Amino acid sequence: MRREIPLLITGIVGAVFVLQYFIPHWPFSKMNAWFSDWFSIVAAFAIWLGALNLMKISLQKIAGRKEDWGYAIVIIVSFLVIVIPGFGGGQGYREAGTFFSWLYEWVYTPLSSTMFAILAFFVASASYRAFRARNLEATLLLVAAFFVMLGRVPVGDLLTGFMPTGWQLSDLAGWVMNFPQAAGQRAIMIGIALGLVSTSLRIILGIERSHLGGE
Amino acid sequence: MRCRQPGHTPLLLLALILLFVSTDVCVAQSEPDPAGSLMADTARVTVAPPTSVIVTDHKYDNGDALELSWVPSIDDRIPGGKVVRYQVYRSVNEGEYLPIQELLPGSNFFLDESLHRDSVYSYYVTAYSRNDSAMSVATAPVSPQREWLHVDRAWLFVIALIISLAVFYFIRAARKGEDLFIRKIAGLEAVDEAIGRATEMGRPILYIPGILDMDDVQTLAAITILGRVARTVADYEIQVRMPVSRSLVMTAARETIKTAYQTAGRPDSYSDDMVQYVTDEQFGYVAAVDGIMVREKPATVFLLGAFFAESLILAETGNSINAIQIAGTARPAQLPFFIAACDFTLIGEELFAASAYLSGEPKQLGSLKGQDVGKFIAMVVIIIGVIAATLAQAWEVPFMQQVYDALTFVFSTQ
Amino acid sequence: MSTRTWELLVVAAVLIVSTIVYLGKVGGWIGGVSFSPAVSIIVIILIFLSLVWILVRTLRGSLVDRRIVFLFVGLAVVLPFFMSITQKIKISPEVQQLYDALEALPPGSKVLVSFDYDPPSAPELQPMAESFLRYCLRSDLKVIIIGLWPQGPQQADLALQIALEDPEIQSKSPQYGVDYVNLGFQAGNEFVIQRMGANIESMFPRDYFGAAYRDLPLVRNVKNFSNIDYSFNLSAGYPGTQEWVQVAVDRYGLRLGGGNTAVQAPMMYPYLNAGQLVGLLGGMNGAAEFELLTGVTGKGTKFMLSQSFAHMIVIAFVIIGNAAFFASGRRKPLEQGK
Amino acid sequence: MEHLAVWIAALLTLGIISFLYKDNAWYKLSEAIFVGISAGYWFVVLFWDNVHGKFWTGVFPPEQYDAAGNVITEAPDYMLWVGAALGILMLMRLIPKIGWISRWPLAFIVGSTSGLYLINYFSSNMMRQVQGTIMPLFGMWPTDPTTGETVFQALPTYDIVGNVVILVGVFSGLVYFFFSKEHRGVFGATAKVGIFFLMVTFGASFGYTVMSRMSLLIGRVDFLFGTWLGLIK
Repeated sequence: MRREIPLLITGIVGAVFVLQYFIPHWPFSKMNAWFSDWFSIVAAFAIWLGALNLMKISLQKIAGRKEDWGYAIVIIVSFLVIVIPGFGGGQGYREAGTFFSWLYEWVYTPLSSTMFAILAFFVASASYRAFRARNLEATLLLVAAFFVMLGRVPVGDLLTGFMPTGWQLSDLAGWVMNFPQAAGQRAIMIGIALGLVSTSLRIILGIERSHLGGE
Repeated sequence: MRCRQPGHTPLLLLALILLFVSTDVCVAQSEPDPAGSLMADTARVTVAPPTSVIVTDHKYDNGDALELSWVPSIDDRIPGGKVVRYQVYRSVNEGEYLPIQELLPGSNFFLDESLHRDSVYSYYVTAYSRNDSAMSVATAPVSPQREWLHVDRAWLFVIALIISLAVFYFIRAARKGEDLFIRKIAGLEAVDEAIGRATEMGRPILYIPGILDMDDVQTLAAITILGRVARTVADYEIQVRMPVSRSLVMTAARETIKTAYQTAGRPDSYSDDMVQYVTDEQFGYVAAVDGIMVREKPATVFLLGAFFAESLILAETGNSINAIQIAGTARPAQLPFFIAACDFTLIGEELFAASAYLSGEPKQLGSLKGQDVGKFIAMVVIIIGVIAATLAQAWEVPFMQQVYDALTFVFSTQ
Repeated sequence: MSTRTWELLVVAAVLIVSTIVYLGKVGGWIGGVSFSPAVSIIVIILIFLSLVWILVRTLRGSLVDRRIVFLFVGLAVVLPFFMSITQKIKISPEVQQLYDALEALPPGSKVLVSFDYDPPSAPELQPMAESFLRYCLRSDLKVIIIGLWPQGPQQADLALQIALEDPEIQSKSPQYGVDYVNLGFQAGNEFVIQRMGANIESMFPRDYFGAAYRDLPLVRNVKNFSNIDYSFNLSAGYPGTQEWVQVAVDRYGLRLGGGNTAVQAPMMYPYLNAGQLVGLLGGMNGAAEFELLTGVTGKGTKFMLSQSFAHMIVIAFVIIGNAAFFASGRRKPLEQGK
Repeated sequence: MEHLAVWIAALLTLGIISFLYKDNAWYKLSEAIFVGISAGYWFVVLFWDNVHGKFWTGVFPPEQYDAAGNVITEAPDYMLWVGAALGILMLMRLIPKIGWISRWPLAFIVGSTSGLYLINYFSSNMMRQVQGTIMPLFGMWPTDPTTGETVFQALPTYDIVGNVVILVGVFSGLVYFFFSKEHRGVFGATAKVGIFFLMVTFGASFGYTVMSRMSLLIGRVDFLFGTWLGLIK
């Protein structure tokens, strides 16, 4: 039973959600909205599991004096530092001027922006070490990348200023984006849609059940 | 003001005048007309009313919408004409008419939603100039209807059904023992090898299921592949490390690995600590995973699921610690980095095929055949469609025009 | 001295220098730095020469440490900030299309702007947001702001502040609630879009500041997408332009222009080709082009020089890496040098 | 406070950047702060937005009055209880004995996701894109709005070549993804063309990603040298 009930739930719910697209009649018309509400509520409940897990692991590290246990203290402290004003502040917890919004603006934002920004360095390092014209495929990848990188900044047109209009780097970059690039995207999109249909069908039919613990 | 509305005329007229006055004030506030206010022009700018106001049921809904359409006032046929706005009035159950919607000049359509199918509604539309207005004839009372089937989507249903039936058919055929050929997918052939390498080196395997939640199918695919990988891993004595960024994914992954270990007959080797929640925040998560990579130096890294910007950091860091990396995602923007920095990459559809392929079970492989039927349909339709469209448009072949129109209609989704 | 001592010294030096500069900024005795054209050219030549040195080293068979690559990227981005060089920006068709569609709107048209990004993507999208809002308010278009990302409305507020500083807009003194509103964030991703298609108020009963929807004159009569004349979506991922296209455009026929991070932009071209998108601003470049079209230069244009340099550096490294790869007989893997 | 804020932001920024040199204490500290703060941030935001904002106010709607003082409180939405029930079942994991019950909400989410995505992607990514690829290669007969006549308008060569490229690209790309046939002979050659197109796509994505990442770095540099140190004019 422990195995059958979840499979049954998955199958029935999946089929209903496929059908709702074709049935405008109540209650099918409401399914989409309900699901979005339910999912966000479940996710909000589930984050308790995650947060407790994070605390547990950090506490274990501290208790066992494992490597870098000091940082585990920092994790717990910073978690509490934002959670306490977050809950203590009531509904207006993130209005301008609150400590929560201060933390958001001056701690959270710079940290997440910088994490994003150091990608720039990794991109360059990857270009130097990994992007090799090993074969025709890789060469095409690099050539397309060149067109786009040069064509999308003013320098590109500076380099090809002598070419007639329509044949400058920015035009070529535009052509690559609009045609071969778009064609590739489209093939990938169609493939993904079909892969999704088949994966979803396998899940709904209960053939694919490893997410619920295998056969 | 001309009023052709039967019954309740005096009351209605009063109500209308009041409404007109109040809405006019409101308009004057919200849309100051510099020309008008400067000239203090009192000359009446008369307008013709909108005509042919028709109300019809909005098709294929739960009986809560009506469509109203009309021919714009003849003073609104040219841009910058005399009409400054339209106002839609509605009466519920033959009650009084109330203004419900203001529209820009040039409008000829209004969709009225959130209605009740037990009530009857009638409408009229008034055109306003700067200081005059003219109302249309009111429509007959109508109730919205609700339908059981979305007929416009019938073709989508049919095509989805054909592909689904193909999937069923091949799954059945496989069950009956028919031999189905599936070509080799390099990235998946390498999974066992990659796990073997970790065993030899005595280092852990790192499994990253992307950063989206369980409501993304790429994550589902990653979790199903995890099921296969965990089965193999359970047979060897290697450590699996799986930091995740969503609590639901943590739950699902634990469940998956646990069962894999049970099936392999070593439930004792399983521990909840294999899967660990870090944070929902994208880069907080990446920072932590990077730390794990640098400090624990896993021999094999799986990056399967929905990835965004972090793909590059993860793949580069994995590369720098010389791990074997098998990556896969359906997000085209992240694929170049996986292709450059990982040993094997599953592109788009291959990610979804992976769990079926790895299972090696005939019925799972059958579903891949079904997918191919879908691709075949797409290819045939595209070729026929383009030929038909080209012949029809360039050389005026009527039959081809019909084919072209038919295909465009069948594949339209609105 | 050991490496560790050196490292600590560098950290101390960085902290001391920045403290001095900071005090200088606060005290007003250190202002902005700007290179003269001659210095700029010398700097460029020096960078070029050191790249040649790296090329030679790599050709000899050892890759330089990745930290040197990092250093070059840093320089390529930082130095142009201090250079005074102007460059000519060319308008691409997808930006032109977006602008044309916007320009064709009569005054008073309602424009829905969805802010679907957070601070990390702000460098790319904030310049677009600023110039888009500036254009709308200057042209008397009514702006309705929403956000599908929790931090979106905050970003919108920042962009609005910049736009409202524009003298031409100040002379019109636009009013909140009449000329623009910020309806805030709503959780639920594409489901929010779907429900907005039926009824916007049901998704956004109150605005960002807590006022009731029906009390806002601008939106009081806006029921759903059929009352929106144009929409613009600033997107950094999921949910974003793809979801707006799939739901709002495909199901409700909304007219949509996209402002995307450069990473997202390539995925939008199929939609652009199929007519599901009116136009597209892609990345910083798209922002700079849009600024040129609207005639007000902002951050997009200002950052473009760094952008050009950074691209050149990446291309240089791809070329160096590949030159070495071919010189070493293509197959032989290169060793990481130290 | 203003000064402290800018300094904290700057030091954390530098801490993350220092990872480029090597893993170090400054980075680890910034990382730990980031993990704690971001986990806490989402913990709080999800509670207020979803549990409170969605569930609580949906089930117990606060009283509201319109301008005239009439009660316009919305009716409670009882369906939201289902979500809460699923959420509570999820939390059963915390009690090991009945932890298995958390599979039910999981099954529910997996099922609904599969069903929903099946149809959404099928319509937008398969149907609509196939339809978008069906186009006349050489030109159209648009109706002249003034005369009502149709005149053949040939496309410029640029677009004709482009259209052919799209057709070939989509077709061969799909061939590449075919699973039931070995990539040999003509089929293999077509698949090869397909992978060429995919590579051009990835190359373009790579170019755009470089663009994007550099922009973000520029944003941080603007903060460090502009907002913090005030060196940028």
